[in-house]
Amino acid sequence: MSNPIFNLAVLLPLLPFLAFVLILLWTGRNKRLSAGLAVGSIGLSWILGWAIAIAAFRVEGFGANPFLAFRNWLPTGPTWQAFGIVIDPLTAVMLIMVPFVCFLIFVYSVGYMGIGKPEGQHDVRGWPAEPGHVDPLVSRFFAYVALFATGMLGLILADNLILLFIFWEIMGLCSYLLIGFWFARKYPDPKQITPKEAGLKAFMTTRIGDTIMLAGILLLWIQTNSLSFSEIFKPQTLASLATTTANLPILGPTPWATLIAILIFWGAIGKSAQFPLHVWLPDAMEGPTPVSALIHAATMVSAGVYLIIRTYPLMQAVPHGPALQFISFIGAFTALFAATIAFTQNDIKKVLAYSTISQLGYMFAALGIGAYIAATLHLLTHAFFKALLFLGSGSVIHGMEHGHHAVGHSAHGDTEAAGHDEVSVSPARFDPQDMRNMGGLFKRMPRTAWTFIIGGLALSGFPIVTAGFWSKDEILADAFVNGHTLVFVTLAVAALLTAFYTARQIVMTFFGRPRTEAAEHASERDSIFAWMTIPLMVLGVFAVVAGWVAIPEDFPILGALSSNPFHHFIGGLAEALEIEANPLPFRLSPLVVSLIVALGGLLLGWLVYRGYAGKGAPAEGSPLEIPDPMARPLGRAYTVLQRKYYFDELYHAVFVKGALRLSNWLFRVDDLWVIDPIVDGVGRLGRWFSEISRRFDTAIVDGAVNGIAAITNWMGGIVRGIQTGRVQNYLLVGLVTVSVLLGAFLLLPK
Amino acid sequence: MVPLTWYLFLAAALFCIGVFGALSRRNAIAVLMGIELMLNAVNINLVAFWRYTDLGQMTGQLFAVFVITVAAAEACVGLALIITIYRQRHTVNVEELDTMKG
Amino acid sequence: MINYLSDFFVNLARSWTAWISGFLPVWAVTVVNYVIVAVILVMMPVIATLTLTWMERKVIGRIQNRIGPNRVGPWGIFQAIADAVKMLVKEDIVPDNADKPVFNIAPILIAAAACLLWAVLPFGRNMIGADLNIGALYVIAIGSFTTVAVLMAGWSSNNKFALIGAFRVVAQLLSYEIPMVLSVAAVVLLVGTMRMGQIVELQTVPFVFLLPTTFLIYMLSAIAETGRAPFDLLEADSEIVAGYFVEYSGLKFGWFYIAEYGNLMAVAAIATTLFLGGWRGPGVAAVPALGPFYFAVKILVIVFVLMWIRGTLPRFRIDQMLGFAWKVLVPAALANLLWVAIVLKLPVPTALQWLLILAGNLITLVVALTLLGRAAKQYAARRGLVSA
Amino acid sequence: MQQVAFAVLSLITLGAAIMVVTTPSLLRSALWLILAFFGIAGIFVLLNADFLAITQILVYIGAISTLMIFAVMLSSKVMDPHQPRFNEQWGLVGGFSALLFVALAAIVSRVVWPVAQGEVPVDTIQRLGADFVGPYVIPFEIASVLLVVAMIGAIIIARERE
Repeated sequence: MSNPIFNLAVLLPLLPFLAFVLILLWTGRNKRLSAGLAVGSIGLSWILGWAIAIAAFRVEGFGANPFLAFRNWLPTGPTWQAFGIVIDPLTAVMLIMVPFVCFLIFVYSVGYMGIGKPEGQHDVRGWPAEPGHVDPLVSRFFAYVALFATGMLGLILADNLILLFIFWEIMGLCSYLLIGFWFARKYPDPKQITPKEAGLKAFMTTRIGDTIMLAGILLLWIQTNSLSFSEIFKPQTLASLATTTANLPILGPTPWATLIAILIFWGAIGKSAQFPLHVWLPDAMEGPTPVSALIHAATMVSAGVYLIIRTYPLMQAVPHGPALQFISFIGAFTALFAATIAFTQNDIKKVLAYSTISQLGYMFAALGIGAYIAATLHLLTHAFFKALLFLGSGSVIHGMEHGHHAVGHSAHGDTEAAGHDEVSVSPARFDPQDMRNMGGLFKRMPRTAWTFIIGGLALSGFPIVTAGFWSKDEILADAFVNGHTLVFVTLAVAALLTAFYTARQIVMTFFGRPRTEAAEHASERDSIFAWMTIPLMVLGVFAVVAGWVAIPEDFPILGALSSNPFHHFIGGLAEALEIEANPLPFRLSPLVVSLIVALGGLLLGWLVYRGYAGKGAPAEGSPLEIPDPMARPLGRAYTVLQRKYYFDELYHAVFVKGALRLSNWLFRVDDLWVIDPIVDGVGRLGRWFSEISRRFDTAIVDGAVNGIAAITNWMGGIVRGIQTGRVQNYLLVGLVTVSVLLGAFLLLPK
Repeated sequence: MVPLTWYLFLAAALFCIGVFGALSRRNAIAVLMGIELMLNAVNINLVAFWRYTDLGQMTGQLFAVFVITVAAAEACVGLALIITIYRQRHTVNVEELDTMKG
Repeated sequence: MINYLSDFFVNLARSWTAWISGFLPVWAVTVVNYVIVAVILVMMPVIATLTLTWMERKVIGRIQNRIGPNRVGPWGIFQAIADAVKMLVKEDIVPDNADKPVFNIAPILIAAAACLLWAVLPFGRNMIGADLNIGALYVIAIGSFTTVAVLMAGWSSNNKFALIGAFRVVAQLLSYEIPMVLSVAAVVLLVGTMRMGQIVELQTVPFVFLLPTTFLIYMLSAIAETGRAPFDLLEADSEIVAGYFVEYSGLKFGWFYIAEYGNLMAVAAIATTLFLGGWRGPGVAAVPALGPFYFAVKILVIVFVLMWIRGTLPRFRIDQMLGFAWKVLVPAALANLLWVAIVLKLPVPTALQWLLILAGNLITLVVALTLLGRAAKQYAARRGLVSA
Repeated sequence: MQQVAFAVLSLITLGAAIMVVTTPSLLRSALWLILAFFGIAGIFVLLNADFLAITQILVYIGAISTLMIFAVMLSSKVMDPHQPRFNEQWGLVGGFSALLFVALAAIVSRVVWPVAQGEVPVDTIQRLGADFVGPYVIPFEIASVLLVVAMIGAIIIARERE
């Protein structure tokens, strides 16, 4: 069965890593070459990855006997940690998505980073370049993304948790580096978070999750003496994990499986920005847009979901146990919660960020209710259309900047600010990401607009054609059929909101009349857009067709056309792992619901924002003053949502401020009640003492001190005699020791 | 047939002579010579043990070869050092090379 | 009778042994035979000197358009004898504050080294002093031992010229030993043994046809090892009167003389053994007694070529010479060695292997020559010797 | 027969070694060193380690001794034979090395060595080579690296600094 090509899988992570090393060590000077290396390497991995995946599809009953190859490398007490790769249906489908999206996004970044453009005169390292100039640190950028690709590919190939964790952390590092890629950037208003801080925030937040996850992994290893999936997922191992219990302080006896599962899930919460740890993802948008698309939409954040899918047997070791409930709760809640925030945001990328969070929540909810295959499908489709959306937004932003540049005043108040600071404090700074500055871009950037709209429809699950519909419908149906009503309702509402804010975004951005000069002059005629829009179109195609591989068989009409290959392929794995994933019986109600929410949401959004968009630029003042049509009906709730439920403020108050206050308090206590009295008393005492000590001093202390010094000197004089600095003397000591010892050893009685 | 112990005695004597030379000569080159003698003594032991214990495997000779290799490296670096020192301090007298004196 | 003659030397030895073992104990027979063989081998350098000096002077004379020695005996054959007599009767001078013991030992050692070389050379089938299983290595070792003797001579005679000569020797001999070893190693690799006897036995095709470049490298380094023109810097008469043995006279000088010609013949003999198939030749299988003659003839041919070279080429400059050793010979020899090693591992018939080896050698040769030519052009251009 | 050979060789070796450490003139002691090396080579031959014997001659006499003589010559100006050849601790060293020898000899004579008589295989050299590229390939590689490093280091150390 094992097709020889599988052995090449090791190359998948190695190729980008090679590019990373080469760029970092040698070709850093040559921007074109570096970019070429990165794109070329990932291109190769893409071809290889698809070859492997297709070979995998060919194999019959692949799920039952996947391809394994490993070599021991890390001795851990009695056992070994293997450096191994596994290729099973899950990996195969991931291999369809990951290298491909990576490749497209790399190509996109070639345009986005302005490869082949002249160097800007007053471009500063660590600032975004002027429009139409190449980024000064672009080689570094490509090195980082290449390393990231290594991490992601390694993650999906890893056959054991420790290896997975290693690549997981590599990705974390890359995310930190790339979010903070414009590390020197500063904004006029000090409240706004800078890329540096954002990177730090992301790193710290995910650290929390990762630490807990590591704890889980270690516990697992202690329990099973192994971390390789094939070992852990043996039925008897899982059974023992499910039966043996740990005594927790409050919860009382808990099955190890549950405990470990929840601990590991926390890692996913951190990486996939789920509810308690979601705060980092929106700020991560400070990074370059391709990064947002690659890391914070398509691959890394979904790695959390992948982790849960990968370890699903462990998660459901206790059937419908608290672990799954926890997962589904977190997921469903996040889905709704993030969606509500999303439709009040004005930053085009922030909206997408929150929608990402909510979509990930979707997947977790699906996993929580056992919709294993549906979650996998949604993971794939979402990767495609969300990457598409982000790239589209990046294109829009570039278009806006070009327009702004064309108008004349600098699109980059901050760029010169690097040179002379007083400019950077100039309050009015044009924000090319703010949707309120856009409008009417449809005519000016048709390619971007079309692809973006396709992505948007897919995201909101526009019926039948788009990929999003099939995955979402699957999830909803699953929730409904298996009677998780609460989850079903939540997700339905979330879907409604999703459709709504997608419509809002599209309308605000592309329709109506331009609200600013920049939007008026925005264009995608610059050469870089060739690089940027082609990936958009390709992704657009996939955002539509990706769902068609998974049309349920008993879906009216269409079901007859396809035999739902996806379900069978993953299903093979599922039953190999004893996960029950039978094709659902067709029900009308969930379908109707999803149709209603999708279409209704879109329609609603269009109706609400049509007027807003139609107004165009205000007579006087900036378009930012125009109130959002939703603001009046929602009232205070609107602000609450816009401030993201004050979570940043909350965390800041609780954790940051808390620490500060505590230290402050301690300081006061110290100062008022302890130190001062002592100080005074000491002062008085001191004056009195010193009087005595002065006499004492001159007479005795000085003598003593000098005496000690003299003694030291004298002894040192003796000792330094040994340190002749002649090697032969030292060797002599050795000789004496050896011979004397030997002699003694011989003379002494046995 | 010569008994093994003779070789061992020879090696011991050679080693001690080498030690004496290495520790008592004033000239750095002479010191190196002493060291070479010690290494050779070691070689004799290795080969003798090879010959008298395990003819089945070549370990003894192998190690002797390694020792010779190391000796060559050591000699070339040592002599290079000596030449440099001679150039800079105009002496190869070990006693005068005590800049590390405490 | 015929078949006695056919393997004359071996049979002679056999019958001789049989005869003396009639009235001598076994150990004594061994000793006597050893002594006889030793004497024969020690005689070789002397014979070499006596013949080759005359030959050389004739050849050089011809090359320089002279007649050469022609007074003593017919065609001056006995010139060498005359010189020997002259040397013997000369006064033996030992310079003041020379390091006398060393001064006296040095020539003996050199001559001894020259003799020792002959111990492992097969004159014919079963005609070899001692067929050591490390013959090839032994040859190299003895060659390296010469260095020390020369050094002793140069140092002990307490003379600037001698000392400089000695330094040059060390530089030269040490540098040229390496390509020599590498080229010998290539042959050893090819036959898979270091026994000189076997090397000849297995040499169905003279290796010079397989390893021409290696042969060339060996010959060049051999000339350098014997310190003959164009590598005769250690006795560059015009620069440092006679190099390390400037202070020697009389018999000791004779020793050096013997050593020089002994070495000359020895390297020729080694080249013959390693590359020209030693005593092999038409009809040897039938008449083994022919072996020594083939051997001698091949040696003489090589010696003649060496003399030819000496008569033709000017002397190298020291830096150029060392540069040549390190930058040309060593890399080329290494390349050959590697290539041979690789080819021998290839799973192809022997004939094909040999073809490959030959091809590799030729390629190495061409590459080396092209690079050399380019370097020479650049050098000349830099020095303004030619209008580049 | 062998005993005699051994006696002669060891006498040569030890005598030469003693001369090495005692001769005032460095060049002489270098020459004595060579003699000692020869003796040791002979010992190796007695031990049926021909390859090692030749290697000994090749490396120690051909290379190391030559280097030493070279160094002696280069630094010969500063060495006047009149100044003492030993440092002031030589008496102590002598005594203790003597003690060391006694101790070692005692050990050698006390321990019962597990001597296994056996015929020396004929193909020692082949097996040596096989072992070098077989089980001992890593030490072999490391040794070669060491040599390269030493060579480069020596060149860098001894180079004239402008």
